[in-house]
Order: sequence, then structure tokens, then C-alpha cells
Amino acid sequence: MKSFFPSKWVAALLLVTAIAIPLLTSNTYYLNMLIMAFIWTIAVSGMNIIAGYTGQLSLAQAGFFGIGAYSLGLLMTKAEMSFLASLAIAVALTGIIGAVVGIISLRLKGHYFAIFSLCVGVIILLVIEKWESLTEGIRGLLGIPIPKIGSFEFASMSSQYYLILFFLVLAMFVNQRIVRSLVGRTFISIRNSEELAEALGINVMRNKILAFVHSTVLAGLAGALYAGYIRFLGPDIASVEHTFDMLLYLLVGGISTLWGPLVGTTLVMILMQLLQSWQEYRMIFFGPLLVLIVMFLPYGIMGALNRLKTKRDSRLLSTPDENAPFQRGVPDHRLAGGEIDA
Amino acid sequence: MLKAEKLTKSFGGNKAVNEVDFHIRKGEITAIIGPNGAGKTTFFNLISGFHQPTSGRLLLEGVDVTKKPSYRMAKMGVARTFQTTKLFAEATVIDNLIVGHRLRTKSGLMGAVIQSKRYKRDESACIEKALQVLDFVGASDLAYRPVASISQEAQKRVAIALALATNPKLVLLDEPAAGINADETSGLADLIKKMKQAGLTVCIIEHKMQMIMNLADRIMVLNQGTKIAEGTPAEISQNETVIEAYLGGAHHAQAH
Amino acid sequence: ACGNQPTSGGGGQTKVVNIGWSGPQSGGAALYGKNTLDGLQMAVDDINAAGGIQVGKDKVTLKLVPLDDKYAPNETATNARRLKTEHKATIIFTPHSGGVFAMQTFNAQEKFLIAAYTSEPKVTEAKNPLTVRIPPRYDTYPKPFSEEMMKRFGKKVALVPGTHQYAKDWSAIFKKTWTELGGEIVAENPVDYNKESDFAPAVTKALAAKPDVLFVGGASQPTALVIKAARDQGFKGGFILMDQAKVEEIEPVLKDPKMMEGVIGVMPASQLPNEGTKKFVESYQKKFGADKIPTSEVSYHYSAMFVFAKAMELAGTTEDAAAIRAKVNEAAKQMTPDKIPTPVSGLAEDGALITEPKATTMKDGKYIEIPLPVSK
Amino acid sequence: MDLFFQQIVNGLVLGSIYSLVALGITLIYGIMHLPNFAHGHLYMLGAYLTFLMMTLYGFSYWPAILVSVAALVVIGMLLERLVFRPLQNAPHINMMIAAVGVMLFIEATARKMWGSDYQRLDSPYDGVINLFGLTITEQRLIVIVSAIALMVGLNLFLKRTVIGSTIEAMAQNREGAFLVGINANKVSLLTFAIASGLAAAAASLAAPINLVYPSMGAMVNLKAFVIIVLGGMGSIPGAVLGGYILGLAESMSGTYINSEYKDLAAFVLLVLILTVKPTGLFAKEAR
Amino acid sequence: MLKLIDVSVKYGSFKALHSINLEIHAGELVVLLGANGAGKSTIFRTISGLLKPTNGQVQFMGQSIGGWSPNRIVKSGIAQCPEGRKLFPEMSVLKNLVLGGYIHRKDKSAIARSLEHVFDLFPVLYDKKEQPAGSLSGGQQQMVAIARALMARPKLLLLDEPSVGLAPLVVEQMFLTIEKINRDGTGVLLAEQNAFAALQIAHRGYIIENGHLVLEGTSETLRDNEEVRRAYIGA
Ligand SMILES: Nc1ncnc2c1ncn2[C@@H]1O[C@H](COP(=O)(O)OP(=O)(O)OP(=O)(O)O)[C@@H](O)[C@H]1O
Ligand SMILES: Nc1ncnc2c1ncn2[C@@H]1O[C@H](COP(=O)(O)OP(=O)(O)OP(=O)(O)O)[C@@H](O)[C@H]1O
Ligand SMILES: [Mg+2]
Ligand SMILES: [Mg+2]
Repeated sequence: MKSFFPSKWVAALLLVTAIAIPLLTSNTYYLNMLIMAFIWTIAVSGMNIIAGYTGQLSLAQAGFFGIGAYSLGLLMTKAEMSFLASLAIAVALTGIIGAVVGIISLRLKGHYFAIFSLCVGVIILLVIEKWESLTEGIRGLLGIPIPKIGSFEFASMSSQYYLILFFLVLAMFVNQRIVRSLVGRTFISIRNSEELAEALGINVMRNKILAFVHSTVLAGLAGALYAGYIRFLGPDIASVEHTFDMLLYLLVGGISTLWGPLVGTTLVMILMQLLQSWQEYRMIFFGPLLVLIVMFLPYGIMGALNRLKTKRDSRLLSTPDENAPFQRGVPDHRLAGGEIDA
Repeated sequence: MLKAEKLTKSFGGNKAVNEVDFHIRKGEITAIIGPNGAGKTTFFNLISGFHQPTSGRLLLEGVDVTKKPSYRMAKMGVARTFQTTKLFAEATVIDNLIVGHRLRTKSGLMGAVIQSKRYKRDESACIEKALQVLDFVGASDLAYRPVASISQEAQKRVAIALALATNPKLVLLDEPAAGINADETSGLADLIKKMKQAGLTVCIIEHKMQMIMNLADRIMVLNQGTKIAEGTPAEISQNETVIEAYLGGAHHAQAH
Repeated sequence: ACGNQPTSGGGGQTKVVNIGWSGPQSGGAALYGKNTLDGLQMAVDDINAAGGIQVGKDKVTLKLVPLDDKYAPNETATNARRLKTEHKATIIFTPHSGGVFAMQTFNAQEKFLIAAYTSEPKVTEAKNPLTVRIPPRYDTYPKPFSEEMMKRFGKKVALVPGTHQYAKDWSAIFKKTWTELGGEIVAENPVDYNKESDFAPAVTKALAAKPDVLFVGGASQPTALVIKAARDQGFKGGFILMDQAKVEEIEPVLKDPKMMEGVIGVMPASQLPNEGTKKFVESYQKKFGADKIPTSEVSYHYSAMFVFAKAMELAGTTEDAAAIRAKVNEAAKQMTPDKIPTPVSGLAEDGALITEPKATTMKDGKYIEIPLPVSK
Repeated sequence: MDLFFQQIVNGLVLGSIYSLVALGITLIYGIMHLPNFAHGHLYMLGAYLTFLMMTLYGFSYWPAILVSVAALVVIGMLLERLVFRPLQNAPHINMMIAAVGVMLFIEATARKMWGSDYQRLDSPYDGVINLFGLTITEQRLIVIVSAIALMVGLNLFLKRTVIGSTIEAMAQNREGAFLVGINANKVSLLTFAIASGLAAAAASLAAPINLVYPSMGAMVNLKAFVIIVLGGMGSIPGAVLGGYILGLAESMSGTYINSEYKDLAAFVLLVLILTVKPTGLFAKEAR
Repeated sequence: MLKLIDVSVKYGSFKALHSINLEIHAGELVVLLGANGAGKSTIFRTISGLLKPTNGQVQFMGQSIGGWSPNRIVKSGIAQCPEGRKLFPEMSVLKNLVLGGYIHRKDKSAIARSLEHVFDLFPVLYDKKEQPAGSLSGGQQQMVAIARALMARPKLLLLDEPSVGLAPLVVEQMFLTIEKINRDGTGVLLAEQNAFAALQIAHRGYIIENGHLVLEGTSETLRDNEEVRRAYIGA
């Protein structure tokens, strides 16, 4: 159960810093960057549950992000519902669509599932784009009102920041609880060997769907928050490139680690902004960098740190910590099928 | 306990298991032997729900379980190990085992998130069970080692422990002694006896005849998908058909 | 944080003012983005070479800060915030309606002026107080185009436009105009001009309805291929080009000028008979090569930059967006056709620059000009 | 009826291009278990090289294609050696991301070197042929014929030659291939070479029909992935048939439904087929 | 013919073999005994070039082959039937075997002869020759693996636990086969759990424990060694 942030104190410190930031700067660009990073972190952490812990690489995440965003946008503009109600419905709707998609697609295995979900993502994008009577098509959905809870308007950057920070903390907390629980272990056992999990009486399909729905719910939440923040939607938010961006954040941060999504998303987004001024040289530099990252940091930043730590711990292996019966080994090499065939 | 009636499985035109009638009796150790490709593993796959039979019936304690998927079979008390030891490689031994008891718990995602009372109870039940079965197979000292780092024989024990963690009534073992040496094999045989003493029903596939002859109460012999003999070890070792199809001459030299 | 750095100077100070741009520099629309940026960069260079602008007592030179948004509105929003806070840009150009809409959710609050290069009417209908639309609305073209083609070829038209929003809006107005003029729409078969691997299937289907005229349009080069596919399949009628597709870019792709017979479209921005246009084309060719022709994006951006520079002079400020916006009309009026390539004669009430586009068509192997009503 | 047959011809042209691209992807997937997302960009490179050979160095069409194919063969091998081989033992998802990195790099480099402009590749075969009331340009005919020739050739190579079957062997067990004396690295180099060469050939054949520009490979790539999933990943007949199925489906749905929805039609077709047959149409049965 | 001199091998930081010295003379059948995880397979993989020794030398027919690539080693005359079989599961049995003779691919008739030979040894495989190797039973797959190694007609044959998962009858035959192959002049290095049977056909043997060679001797001496009897042969 030990990840690199061993004590609650580090997490608490981070949280306090995060809360303090708007008080220290009013630079809307910096706040905007953090807000975007938080929003994407929520979506990426969902991807982490299905891909990292359950071993099913879903590439439809941006599609579900789009569903969440458009649901909120449409409910607030066309149905003129309140922000909170729209948020709840948007998230629930994404989850329901996620369940349907999951039931169909999770019968597929390995790369088939991955590419299939990629296609599901493309379909979602195309539907958003073509269903003009509902979504306004490529022109985009305009005029999403400023989110309001009661009489409080989230008009300023810092109020938006706190709103989204709240949901980020919530999402990370829930994920942490899940991953460290029996449910999370069940997911991990499916990643390792579906056959064995099945033999142990685990309803693999149901658990996969559960993990998938959870991941889509987080994507939907992120999308809905995004819509409430940016207040203008174009179909491209559901595009496949965003899925790959998310995958990249996840890998850089460390797949199947709790803090990976946050670390990866924040770092890569900041890096991309720093590289902005390089203009057309940006991708010439960033492409190879990406290759180098996966070559030399194959488990991402948090994965590498965790490994360092397990290595250190393993020297003390003979005297396990009595209070930590839930000690976990290193994260898996493979997405699926990490069983030993003797 | 478990009864197979005319159980058949064909792959394409090839009948891997052909109209096998068989009865596993409660509290006994039953063995299945037969040449390679005889259909033993396939038979296991059928009675543990991994494959659906092409025809025939399967009864568990009188209940028809013919088309039940494997996770349902596990819940009904049928646990199995695999011919190639399957374990969650990179987790520690204890972590492997905790999931083993998951099927006996009911709390779900919500419970885990809010850490409900029931969830906490479930969690400690799982840990307790894991430690208990680990003790049972005699591998308590390995609890915190990553599975990949322990010996093959230990992995076999852990695989059995994993099956036991599901609270089974019937345990199916597919070649548990393959690839381990004589010394360790006898240790494993002791463990299987201990399981029987603890009231479990065991069904085992094995090629190590010496072990089987000492261990089994009854033996079924499969050949090319059909049952060619059934009986006590003594009967089987005298059975001409079996000797011809499977045991061969060397058997006498070795087993006695 | 490199904007507005004062350097020592004579009477007043010498300042550098950043002009923001957020548009596509990568992905499928990168070429379009580059054209708009080229126009701005040329204008900025020319203005600075002439000693910059005089704002109050200060001598001000301009600096262009471009950021890539991959055509994605949310990236435009992020870029705009960065341009505003980090680079202190008061004017931000963006060449796509999505980006404009995204910025319009907060530009009034954060006080910057959007220079919107889009002919989407909604951009100005929203009554955003700090938006200036640069190009003309597209609804000036359909009527004269339709009348001409109907007269020459007949009343049956088939549509093979792109699937992007602009093409859709255009098609909608065009269809209305065409039927109002008594024409008939025999087929409608939009294709994605940016992604399609082969236009032949779509053209085949459209031609199956035996039209007299084909309505086409997207980026110039794919549009050329649609024309080619139709000619290859034996089509002899006329083509109506949406204004996004440019005659001067289509011709070199087709190689054979005969294929252009019966095509009607917007007159190349580079062929306006003005002094300013000629000068501009010359300097463009000096910079990018003698065989290159500046497209209307380049020309419009060049002109618009001059208008905004003048507006800053008139307003006496480089920071107060509202004050600058208030002077755009006056600035536009001062821009005589010998200074800029595309004449502007003021700012319409809805916040659009008033320009005078013209149409052209090839008849018997020669291009002839067709007058258009003045856009407002 | 004319329309129908005309669209069949159009569908065959599309299908030929798709198949050639999909073949490359499926070959690489077979060997490395790598969904090579950069393949569409190799396709783009192939088109550019042919274009440049013709415009800058005055090569005529076929020699230009040969040079381009040769260059792509080299580039493919370099990619294998420098990027994908070192990642052989890393998690699969990392290879996928590396492919994305390669993709970004190639596109940005192409943009930097050749600009974002649309370019037109002129083939000498500009004539139009009329056959039984159908019109087809010579170039389209060439696309169909050469694609089929290439595919037949490839199939013979894989099935009839020992070198060919080493590619298959490698796809199934790398270490096993080592142990029978196959130089596994050579084989994966060879595979990358063939796949990249095919991409260059496909692009050069298709380019005269379309335009050459830096993002020209993106959509073809996505379609090719649809195809190989449809056909069964790693399956060669699957890639070929899948390519033609998709090509025909597109031109037909464009005709009889609405060409605006034909991309949607392609993906929905895939989802439907996979829902019925989760391992694709031609997946090999294996235990 | 094969000589390991002071060979050490590491997996990451874990040292799996410690200064191993081992020798196989031409025409010899040598057995390698050891508990699970002792390092038998590691020795095999090192000889075949799948692992590179961190220390020491591997010599075959007087040449140092330590740094060679696996395919070069196979070509020089060493074939292996590996642990875990490593078959080509989706290819037919026949194709698996033909690829086993990959290094002789130029000589079609020799391959045909070898095929005949292995089908003689394992008649079951002849019946299944068109079936994908992956769909065979565990034991049948083991036979394919052995047969595939034989197809290379090696000078030195490495068999890593060939009897795993085989029925007694087949095991018995297999040992006879191994003995015969060896009598025909092929050197054999055999890792076995079935120590009793292995020592009956072997000339010499080594005992390995935790990566160290602890005992070496002729089959007779090993068979008579009290500890060996207890640990590897059983009562
Ligand atoms: N999924 C499958 N597809 C096709 N044939 C199969 C499949 N599974 C098993 N078979 C065939 O069924 C027969 C029985 O196989 P099974 O694995 O049950 O044998 P076994 O008795 O367990 O043998 P062993 O002792 O070698 O493990 C074999 O001939 C095998 O080829
Ligand atoms: N890929 C690997 N990475 C790390 N350690 C390994 C690896 N392969 C083997 N080992 C370790 O090296 C040691 C020797 O393993 P090896 O497979 O050579 O044993 P063996 O004698 O063949 O055992 P068995 O009878 O189980 O086949 C063992 O402790 C094992 O855990
Ligand atoms: Mg079996
Ligand atoms: Mg071994």
C-alpha cells in the first residue's frame, strides 16, 4: 500500500498549497493552466482505473469527456437547468452511455478492445459533429451560462478554480479508496489474468463494466466541469487526439499509480506551454522526447519512484511491516496477462 | 458430490471429451489419468465451467449446473488450479490470496469508498482467510514476497492456497506436481492428504503415478476423450487396457 | 512578460506593443493559419520600418506574438489568456469562429479586443463590444453568382460542398437564393474536403442527377480536384465557387486553364486595380517568391493590421481596448486604397469592417469581372 | 445502374489504397504487436518523396516511386532499429505512445521542410478511359492493377518462401524463432522495410488522385486501423478484404445514404461486425 | 565439445549463476539436476545466446561463442528444446517442424528426411500435422518442441525438462529416444526432474543449487550418493 507519497502529510501539504495559490497570484493565465490541468487530471485518473488497474486500454475517453461536456452544455442552455442539476445529470448520462458501450465492447480483448474503443471515440465525435439539430454541429454550442450554486456565481477565475479543485480532490480521494480496497484488488486481478480471476469466482465481465463505467463517469465529470468553465463547446473536444494526450499524461506520470495522473498531466501541460514559443519546432522536439520518455522512464515518473522505493524496501523484506498487511508489489509490466506460466 | 452424465465436448469435429460418465464422491481424493491429449484438462474445464459442454449434464450435489459460467461454479464451491501455474505475478503472495476470498464478500464500490462497516468486516475477513490458507499450505513465511521471487514449488503451494481461499467444497488440481522434484512431490502429496483430512473433496490430474497410487481413493482413466477404466489404484494398476494405453511396462518397475 | 518595455527615446518614449495571434500552426489548417500570420507579419514589418506609430507622445513599434491553437477553441482561450496576461496584448487576432466564440466568453471581462477573421455573421450578432470582424459576410455572393450561372448554363444545380460549418452556412444561403431565382436543386452531396481520399465517388453521384451547374467549395486545392474529377467524368457545365476557394489557387492545380471555363468565384484579392494592391503583391512576391500570389487572408490581415495601428494612434492608447475599438471606424476611413491591398471604408454598426469584394468568371477563355453589391 | 457500377469502380480504387496501407500495419502488428499509429505518416512521407523526386530532380513517375519506396524502406528500418526494437520488452502501451511520438515528429518535420501547402503530384497518366459506359481515369486503373499485383506478390513471398514464413514465425513467438536459428532482428527489420515500402507505394499511387500535404496520412491511418480490426489483427487476408469492404462500403453509402455520413457508416459497420464477431472476420483460431 | 568456464549470469541485479564450470565431451549425454529455480534454465539460455554471461567464457568446438547471437549459435550446431516450449502456436505442427530445420532450409531433401525421422519418433504428431500447434494438448506440444529441436540436426542438443507434462509411457519412450539420438553421435545436455530415469541413460551429471555447481560425477557415483538419492530420486 505504500506509494511514493507515504504520509498523509505530503498530500495535505499539496492541498494547502493548491488552496493558497489563488491568494498568491491573480494571473489568470496561471490559474487557467492549473484549472485545465485539474480538469484533465480528473479524466486521466478515470483512464487510469480502466487502463492502469483493470488492464483494458480504453481509447474512448475523450469521447466520454465530450458527452459529459455537451450534456452539461445542452442541459444548461437548451433545457435551462441549474448548474448542479445539469452536472449530476450529465455525469449520470455519461455513466449510462458508458455502461452500454462497456457491455458491447468489453467482450473484446487486448488490442481489439483498444482499437474498438478508439472507434467508439470517433463515432461519438462524429455524432456530436453531425447531430446539428441538437449540438449545433461544428459551429459549436454557444452561450453556456455561468455556473451558479444557489445565488453564488462562479464568475471569477478563482471561484472556478476552487470549484474544480474540489472535484479533483474528491475524484482522487474516491480513486484512492477504490484502488486500495477489495474492489481495486479485484480490478488488478483481472488485469493480471482474467482466467484466474474467473476461477476465483469473480464475475470478470461485471467488474470490467464497473471499472469502465467509473472511468467514463470521471471523464464525464471532467467534461462537464470543462463546459462550465469554458462556456463554449466545439466537437473537437471529443477528438481522438485528446485521448492520446491523456494517454501520454498517464504514461509520463505513471500508469497504475495513484499520483501519476496528476503529476503527468500537470508536468506535460506545463511543458507544452513552455514549448509554445518554439512554434513549429515544438513537435520536432516533443516527438523524440516522448520516445525517450517511454524508453527511459517506462513506468512513468511515479512508477520509477515507486520502484526505487520497493527496491529499498526489499532489502528489509525479511521483516515486513506488521502494520501493513496490504503491502503491494511493483506495478505490472504489462497491461494484461501478468501471470506466471510455470 | 459432482456427477457428470454423458459429458461431451467437441472442438470442430474433434471430440476432446466423449460421453464421459463420472462421479466424484464427497470427501475422497479422485484422480484422472490418461495419455497426453486424452482430454483431462478439457474435462476439468467442463466441470469448472470454463467451457460449455457440447452435450451431457453436470450435477453438483444434485443441482443441475451444466451451463454455469466458471465464476458461478466457484461461488458454488468448485475451485481449481491450472496446468500452468497461474498467479498474479508481480503482487505479493498475500495480495494474491486476498482476492481469493473476494467471492465470499458482498460489499461493492460504494462501500469501499465510504469505508462502511460491512466493507471493513469484509476486508478483514479476506485478510484473515489469506493468512489462514497460507498457514494451511505451510507458506506463512512467504507472505510478503512478490510471487515472481519464490520457488516454483512454493508457487504451486500458493496456487493451491489461492484455490482454498475461495472456501471450496471441491478442489480441482491440474498436474500440481509437474516440474517439481521427488522430495517436493512428497511434500505436496502430504498437503493434499491434509486437504482431505480437513474435509475437502479433491480431484487431481497427474502423471506422477507413484504419487497418485498412494494418494487417490479412486482413479478414472481417459483415453482419446473416452473413459476406459475406473476404480481403485490397485484395480487400475492391474487393468490391461490401462497398462497398454498409458502405464506401460516401466510403471511396474517404478511404482512398486 | 516582455510587452510594453520602455526604451529611451527623444520626446516621448519608445515602446514595444505586442499584438496577439492564436491560430492553427499545426494540423490540417496550418496552411491557412500561416497565410493569416504572413499578412500580419508583413504589416507589422512595414509599420515598424516606417518608424512605428505615434501614440500620444510615445513612439510605438509593434511585435507579433503568435501561439498555436491547432484550430481548437479551448486552446484559443488558453492562448488568449496567456497573450493578455503574459504578453499584455490588447488586440488578439484569431482566424476561426470557434476561437472567437471561446474568447467572447471572457474578453469583455479581461479587456482585450478580438480581431475576428471569419465571415460567420453570429460573431457580430452576439453584440460583443470588443470584437471586430474583418472579412465580409458571405451572403453577398450567392445572388450575383446564381444569376450569372443560371443565365449561362441552366437551372439545375448539384451541390458538392465541404462538410465544415462555413460550407454548410454558405450552402444554406445559396440553396435559398437559387430556388428563389427559380432554379432547381437536383443533388446535394457534401464531402469532407480535408479528409477525403478520393472525390470521384461523390462527384459521380452528383453528376448522376445531370446538373447544369455544380456548386463546390472548401480549401482551394481540394476544390480543384473536385472540379477535375467532374471534368474527367465528362461534365461540361459551370461551377460556382464558395469564396473560401480561390480562383488563383485553383488554376495552377488544374494546369489546364480550359477546365476553368464557366467557373465563377471571388475575384483574386491580388487583382484589385488599386495602387495599394499592386505594391502589396510586389512586396509579397519579393518575400515569398515570384510565383507566389497573396491570398485574400494575407491581404485582409495586412490591411486590418494597418487599420488597428491607426486606431491606436487615434485613440492615443495601446492598452484601452474599448477606446481603440471606438476609433476603428475613423481609422478605416483614413485608409485610402493606395495604402492597403483591400480597401475598407469604415466599420459597420455590427462591428464588421466594410469592404468591397468583386467576382470573376471565365468566359471564352478570359476572366471577366462581375460587380457585387457593397458589403456592409 | 450506371451509377452503381461507376461507384463500384470508385470503391475499388479506394479499397486498393486502404488495403495496401492496412497490410503494412497488420504486418508490423503481427511481428511486434505494435499498433503503429505512425504508419499514416510514413504514407505521407512516401507521397512527398515521390513528389519531390519529380519536381526537384525531374524524375519521371515510376522511377520517382522507386526512389521513394527505397527511401521509405530505409526510414522504416531506422525506425525499427532506433525506436521500436529498444522498446521490445517494455509494456506494449509504451510502444504505442512511442509511435505517437514518431508521428508528431514526422508531421512537424514535414511541415518545417516542405510547408503546409497542398501540393499536386502530376502523373503522366491523365487520360480518361471509357469502358461500357463507365469512365475511369488511367491513374485509377493503375491504382487498382498495381495494388493487386503488389498484394499477390506479397502473399507469394510470405507463403512460398522460407524468409516469408520466418516473418510469420516471429509474429508468433520471438524467442522460439531465435531458437530455430532465425535472426529475429533481421526479420523485424525486414517487416518494417516491407510495410514502409508498401505505404510509400500506396501513397505514390494515390497521390495523383488527391493532394500531397503534411496531414494527408491521418485519416487513411485511422481507416486502416478500422480495417485491420475488422479483418482480424495480424491477418493478411483480413487486411486485404477489409480494405475492399471498407472502400466499397464508403462509396456505396456515399451514394445511397449521404456522403456526409459515410465516415460514420464505416465506423458503425465496424462496431456492428465486432459485436457479432469479437475477433474480427478472419482471426485465426487459437487456444 | 562444449565448455563453460567461470560463467556468471545476472538478471538485473540478481545473480542467477555463480562461476559455473561445466563440460560436455563429444558424444556425451550429460544430465543437469537441480531443484526448481536452481539455475538450470539459465544455463541453457546462456548457452543458446538468449542471455549474455556477465563473466566467463562459453566455448563450443574450441570457439568462444559467448557474445554470439542466438541464430549464429544454432547454425554452429546447438539446438534447444526450451522450457515453456516456445512454439509458433498458430502455425501448423508441420510448419513448426519445417522451421525447426530453418538452418538447413537450402537442403530440401534433408528436411524431408528429418521430418520422417521425427514422425517416426512421435507418430501422434503425424496425425496432427495440419493442426495449429497451439491447439494441441500440453504433452503433445512438448513433443512438437522436442521434434522441432531435432529438426536442426544439432551436434549438441539441449533439452530443458523435456518430460514435463508427458505421460509415463511417452516419457519412457522419450528417454529411449534421447538415448538413441545420443548413441547416433549427438551430444546431449539434459535437465530433468525425473532424476532416476535421467541418470539411467546419462554418462555424467552435474548437480546445481542456487546458481552454484555443487557436485559432479558419473551417473553411477551420483546415483549412489546418499544426498542425491534423498533429494532427487526419492525413497
Ligand atoms: N481449444 C481447443 N481447440 C481445439 N482443440 C482442443 C482445444 N482444447 C483442447 N483441444 C484438443 O483436445 C484434446 C484434449 O486436450 P487436453 O488439454 O484436455 O488434454 P490433456 O488430457 O489435459 O493432456 P495433457 O496431459 O497433455 O495435458 C487434444 O487433442 C487437444 O488438441
Ligand atoms: N527473467 C528473469 N528475471 C529475474 N529472475 C529470473 C528470471 N528468470 C529466472 N530468474 C531467477 O533465476 C533463478 C534461476 O532460474 P532458472 O529458471 O534458471 O531455474 P531452473 O533451475 O531452470 O528452475 P525450474 O526447475 O523451475 O525450471 C531463479 O531464482 C529465478 O527466480
Ligand atoms: Mg492437460
Ligand atoms: Mg527451468
